[in-house]
Amino acid sequence: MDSKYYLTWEEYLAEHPELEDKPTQAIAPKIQKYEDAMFVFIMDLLL
Amino acid sequence: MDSKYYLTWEEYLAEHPELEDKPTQAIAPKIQKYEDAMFVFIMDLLL
Amino acid sequence: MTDAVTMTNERNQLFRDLFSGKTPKRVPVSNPATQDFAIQYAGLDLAECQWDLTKLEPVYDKFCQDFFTDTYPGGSIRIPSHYQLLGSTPIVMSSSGFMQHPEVVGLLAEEYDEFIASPYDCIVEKVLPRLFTELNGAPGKVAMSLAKAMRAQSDDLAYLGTIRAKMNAKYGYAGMIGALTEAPFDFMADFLRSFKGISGDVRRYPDKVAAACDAVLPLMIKKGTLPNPSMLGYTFIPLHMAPYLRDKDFATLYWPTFKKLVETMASMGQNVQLFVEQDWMRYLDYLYELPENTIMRFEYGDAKLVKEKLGKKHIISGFYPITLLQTGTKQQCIDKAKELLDILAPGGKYWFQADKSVINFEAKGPVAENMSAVLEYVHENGTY
Amino acid sequence: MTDAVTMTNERNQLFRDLFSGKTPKRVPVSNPATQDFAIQYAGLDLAECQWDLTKLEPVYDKFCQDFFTDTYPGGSIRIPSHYQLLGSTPIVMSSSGFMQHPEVVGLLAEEYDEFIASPYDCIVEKVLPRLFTELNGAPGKVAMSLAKAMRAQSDDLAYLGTIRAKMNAKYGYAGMIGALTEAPFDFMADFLRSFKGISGDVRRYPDKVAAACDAVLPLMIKKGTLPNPSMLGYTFIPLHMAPYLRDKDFATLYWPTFKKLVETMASMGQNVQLFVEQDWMRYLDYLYELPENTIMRFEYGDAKLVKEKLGKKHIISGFYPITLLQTGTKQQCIDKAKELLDILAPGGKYWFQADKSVINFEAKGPVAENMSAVLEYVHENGTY
Repeated sequence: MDSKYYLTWEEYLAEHPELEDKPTQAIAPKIQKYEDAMFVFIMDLLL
Repeated sequence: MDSKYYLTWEEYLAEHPELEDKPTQAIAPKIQKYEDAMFVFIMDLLL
Repeated sequence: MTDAVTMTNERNQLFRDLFSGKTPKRVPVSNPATQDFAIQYAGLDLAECQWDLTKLEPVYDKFCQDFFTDTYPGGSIRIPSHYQLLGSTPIVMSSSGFMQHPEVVGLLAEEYDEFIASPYDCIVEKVLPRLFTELNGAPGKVAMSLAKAMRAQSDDLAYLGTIRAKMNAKYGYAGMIGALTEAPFDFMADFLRSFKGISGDVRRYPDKVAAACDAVLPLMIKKGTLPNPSMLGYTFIPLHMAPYLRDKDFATLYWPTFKKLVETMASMGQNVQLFVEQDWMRYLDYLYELPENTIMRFEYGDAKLVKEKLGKKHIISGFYPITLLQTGTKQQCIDKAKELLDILAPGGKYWFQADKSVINFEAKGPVAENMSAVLEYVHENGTY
Repeated sequence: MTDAVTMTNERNQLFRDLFSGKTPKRVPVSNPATQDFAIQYAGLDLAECQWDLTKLEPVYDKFCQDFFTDTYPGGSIRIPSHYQLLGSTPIVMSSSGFMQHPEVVGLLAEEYDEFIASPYDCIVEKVLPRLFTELNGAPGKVAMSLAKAMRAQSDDLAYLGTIRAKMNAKYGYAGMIGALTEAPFDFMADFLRSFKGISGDVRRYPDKVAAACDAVLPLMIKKGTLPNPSMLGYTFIPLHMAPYLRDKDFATLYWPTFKKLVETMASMGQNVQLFVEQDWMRYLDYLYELPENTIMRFEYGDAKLVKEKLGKKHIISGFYPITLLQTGTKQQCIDKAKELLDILAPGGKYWFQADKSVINFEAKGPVAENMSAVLEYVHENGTY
């Protein structure tokens, strides 16, 4: 899915170099969780 | 607190006449809860 | 192990068997009535209970106590709070407290190209501000409305989830989880172009309709994907527009992306339950092409023909006419259940559900009594 | 009743007595160490545990097991996820995993008039987009960032709340709740004008500073208000800037709105706990004017003088120097606790807390052992 309103973790990380020295294995699932929650929330509005 | 970004229930209800035939005693606390939660969230960002 | 845990395990096994094509111990049964029915049945105010969810636990307890079902009878529910916070126009609460879906146009015909280029961007930038008044205005207000609404929905779903967990623990229901998505064509019709709009588009610019369905397919796949696919989860896809299309439009515009959607879900190990709304009898050969063990809950049509054509490959459900619960005697209602059991149960691959949801309850009407009798009958007579 | 419930009841009574000006059965004790300390003490990675909160339950369990305290040692915590989702510049995680507050300017000097006219509007429209990069951009992105962040924080707080409830149930802590707010002048300094900025403003346009403090007072009152005021709740107000002001600037710019804030809280039946940071000895006569039983936790200063001047009217706390836990022997640490008990406990109105929070833990250092000894000592020797 190619959208400026939805980033995969890899896309997000590329835009956030400040996270490079951080525990990305703990951060990735959390960032992705809310990205996906937002997507589901919005799509549910149209279903 | 006079702000276009924070409405009391009375102000909200005045802007939402569609709620007049609805159970406002159940709606008011819920609308107010999220208005207050938003306020607290934003202010916590500056504390 | 408590009795309820034992029952949950048994019921989980019924559905594991059903979904994997084995004949289960007995026909699994789902109560067709919804939360709306349950609230009225408890004698409470429909609108009030949907706003004040703390009233719902005794509502569900009575509902679960009085009507047999193998699955939690909560269903997928539209909760009013977040719609209100967004200024929703496509989903609104009627004065009697039902959540209704008026005809809306979220996407203009001249926006097709933009939509096709990037459907999610277009949804965020054009469709949502058009359909939800609070998402159209000063950026700060829009942001706060979205944030409040998302938080409210999250809280509401969490609260309903705790009620569900309590009822599952008390009544031993199967531990089902579901994700909701739509056929790309239906998605384009329902909130974006409207019934009337898409009907015109099919004639005027079928290529754009086809391209839009292609473009939105990845979103529909993503939306229908369960976080952890399991034998007890399924993707629920209600089907709307096909019966209103000409055969050739169905073949070129509806079917290709819908088929890809179901095939993709199946290839990811996700069960799929189609709610085959209206009459699809002229499309049975298409449905046959869908992956093995696709669950198909039918509204109208010929149950015998469906069993014959699809019943060996797919899991059949539905057909039980809920209008009969309103108009028939208890014996007539049971006879109908027997008739469907006789047609659909042989050989397995059958799940007892009704043709649609029961949302209305009249205190003086026969629905509750008839429905209870039918659910008990199928429970007791569905053993293989 | 379980032992833990009995302990909770006893501890609740300690604080009910303390907050209402009665002498409790013994001096209540709060562990000065924080979640940061607890994570390091458990040998886990600080940054990782703040992102993955599921790691925290055993962390807290060990923390609660090893250090005596009457109140849950969670404290108010800055969780990184929502700051990250907002692109926060005023609160960032350091490479060692501590949440830090770099100097920022959220409000420009030329925006004072706009702020004074409507502080909350100005915060939403000017301050937030300046301080949080994800709140500055296309409206759709801003809205989604705010929504995700608010949802993430809500989920995180709910999760920490379940850990807290478990620890309270297991260790029988007092059932305290708190709300956080600031003195209007501190609020203007901390995230809006910065230390340097406000210091210049005090000289250049004191009238605007005073007007801004007046304007923001209602927000500070609202922010500090607990949903349900109770004898076990308090509004926590950390005080920052006063020691850096000249007496006359304190009198005209800091004190009036701060005093109104505390008086308003008290008049609403809310307990107030001030964290009197740095050295306020030259302001003791001002502090004396605050409502009876205002809780004042001091960082530096003369404990004897404070007890003498304020100790009959107000509740005194703090003063215990956490640096001693690092540099002293166990006996020296205990002696210091004894010294403060001897000064501050007589006549009641004393709560044992340290002069600041312990956030760092060195595995080879003496802090954990000294802190444990001090907390035990006060627990055992604080009986009235």
